[in-house]
Amino acid sequence: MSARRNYMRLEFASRSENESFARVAVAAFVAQLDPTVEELAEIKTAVSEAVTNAIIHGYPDGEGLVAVTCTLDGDTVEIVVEDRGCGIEDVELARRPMYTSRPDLERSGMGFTIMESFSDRVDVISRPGEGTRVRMVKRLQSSAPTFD
Amino acid sequence: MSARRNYMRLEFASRSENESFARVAVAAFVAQLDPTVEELAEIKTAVSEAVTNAIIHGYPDGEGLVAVTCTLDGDTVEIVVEDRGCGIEDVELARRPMYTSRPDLERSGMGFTIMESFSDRVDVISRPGEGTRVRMVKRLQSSAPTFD
Amino acid sequence: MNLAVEAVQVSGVVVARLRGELDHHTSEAVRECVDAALEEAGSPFLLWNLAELSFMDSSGLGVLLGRYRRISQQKGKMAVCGPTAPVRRLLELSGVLSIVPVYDDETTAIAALREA
Amino acid sequence: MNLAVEAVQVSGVVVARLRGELDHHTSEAVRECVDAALEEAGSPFLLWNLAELSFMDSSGLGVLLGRYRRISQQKGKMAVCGPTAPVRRLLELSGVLSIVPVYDDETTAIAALREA
Ligand SMILES: Nc1ncnc2c1ncn2[C@@H]1O[C@H](COP(=O)(O)OP(=O)(O)O)[C@@H](O)[C@H]1O
Ligand SMILES: Nc1ncnc2c1ncn2[C@@H]1O[C@H](COP(=O)(O)OP(=O)(O)O)[C@@H](O)[C@H]1O
Repeated sequence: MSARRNYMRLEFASRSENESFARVAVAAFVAQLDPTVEELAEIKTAVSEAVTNAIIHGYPDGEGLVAVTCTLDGDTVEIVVEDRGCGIEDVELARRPMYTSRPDLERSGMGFTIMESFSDRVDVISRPGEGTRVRMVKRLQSSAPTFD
Repeated sequence: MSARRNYMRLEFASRSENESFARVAVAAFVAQLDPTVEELAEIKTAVSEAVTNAIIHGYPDGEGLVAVTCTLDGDTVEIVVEDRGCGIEDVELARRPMYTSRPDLERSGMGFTIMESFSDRVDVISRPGEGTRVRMVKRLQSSAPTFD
Repeated sequence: MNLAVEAVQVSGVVVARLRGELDHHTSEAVRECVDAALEEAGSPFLLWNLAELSFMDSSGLGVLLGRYRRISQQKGKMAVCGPTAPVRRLLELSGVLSIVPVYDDETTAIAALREA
Repeated sequence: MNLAVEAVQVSGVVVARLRGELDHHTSEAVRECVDAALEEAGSPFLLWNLAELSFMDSSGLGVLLGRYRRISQQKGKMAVCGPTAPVRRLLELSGVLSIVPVYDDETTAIAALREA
């Protein structure tokens, strides 16, 4: 198993220019598991949602750090997106389809719904004033079987 | 100036699979400065050299962490590649063209020479037993002028 | 920027052609370009040509739905044509396809928008 | 793996065709494939077709120079054809081009290798 375990961590300034960088970097890392084109598109989209949320909602009035960690274990990808921004008061409400606290920014409120559709599992831990941690786990159908 | 400043940090396991991930990630980050195709190829190659060295020479007998930080400031790219591996006894000797401590691995000894050719400045700080830090600075010709 | 946008008028319909990746960072440019074109045309008929859009996330949905709201108030119509597989999936998943019709190409879409 | 390698025999010359990115991670596959082909051919004439190689770093130089050393001892010859711009630059910068001739395409290169 350990031969198929791999790890990376990414940290960057919460600037919107970095949204595309973050999803390309995660995709380049996950590429070693030979995902299908569709799986890779799902991962890029889910990462884009979580990273954009950290940038817009986590740090609404200034620059902070966003961290993305990615662990590959066998055929499973785990992605954690973290910020130390303002946090979420009510996580259950935030996860509802179409809910957004920023209609003024024309947000669609579909970010969490998309993360959920495109991964097998999404956990959100958030504390107001301390920050937010979104963990997504996805098992790839395409990965070669592990012989060990 | 600060509007053009951007920062990212990458950490990953010293596995050879991650060489291509590291250079793709740096290239995706630097892309926001609109480098020429040639500049981007130079940056990818220089990063590949430093990261490969950390993996092969820094951690010859096991896995460790490699860190790459990249700072964009105006038209200047600064890339730092660090490991906490075995370090280099004699940095001056190591930097000589064609010098390699691992001819058994068919290394060409051209890594540092390539980093120097493809960037404007290369600094190496290393302490035996503690690790190595390679800093490369490159000014892009192609960047749009900064008005501020 | 990894997105290019142009908005042209074809037979009274504003056609917005997007190429590249539509995310939060690139959404502002799209909003500005399309709103200016709608203003200038004075027509509430809008077609999104997404044939060359390789990536879109929920920020893109926000842009589409924002224009949709505005156009509906003016009793206009909005459509989408040519979405690539990942973009189509996002439109489906988010329910956009149940309120906005999708066509294969610009010509068919423009004809359909004018018919109403 | 983001590299594909094949080695074929053409008129007594081993032709190694590389596609993708040659770095330390992918170098082992190239070494194995090319050494096996040289062994099988029993001929010390080797041509690297790099027309589809988009990336190479000094690990690739090590692979080329390693085969060069071996072939020279057997009084053979080695050449390169079709390198893309970044690969050519690396070959130039490292001095490889001063000991290994470069040709535009396979046909020209094979003819030149056989002439000697
Ligand atoms: N990292 C975060 N920090 C603070 N609030 C967040 C974060 N991520 C999400 N939220 C909250 O959850 C809500 C729903 O998020 P989401 O489903 O992605 O929709 P949208 O981004 O379109 O608002 C957001 O409007 C925001 O209030
Ligand atoms: N990160 C590192 N940790 C330890 N030693 C290193 C590191 N980077 C370079 N070296 C030493 O410097 C030498 C020269 O490096 P380089 O010019 O890249 O050539 P090569 O990698 O082909 O040996 C290496 O052979 C090694 O002894």
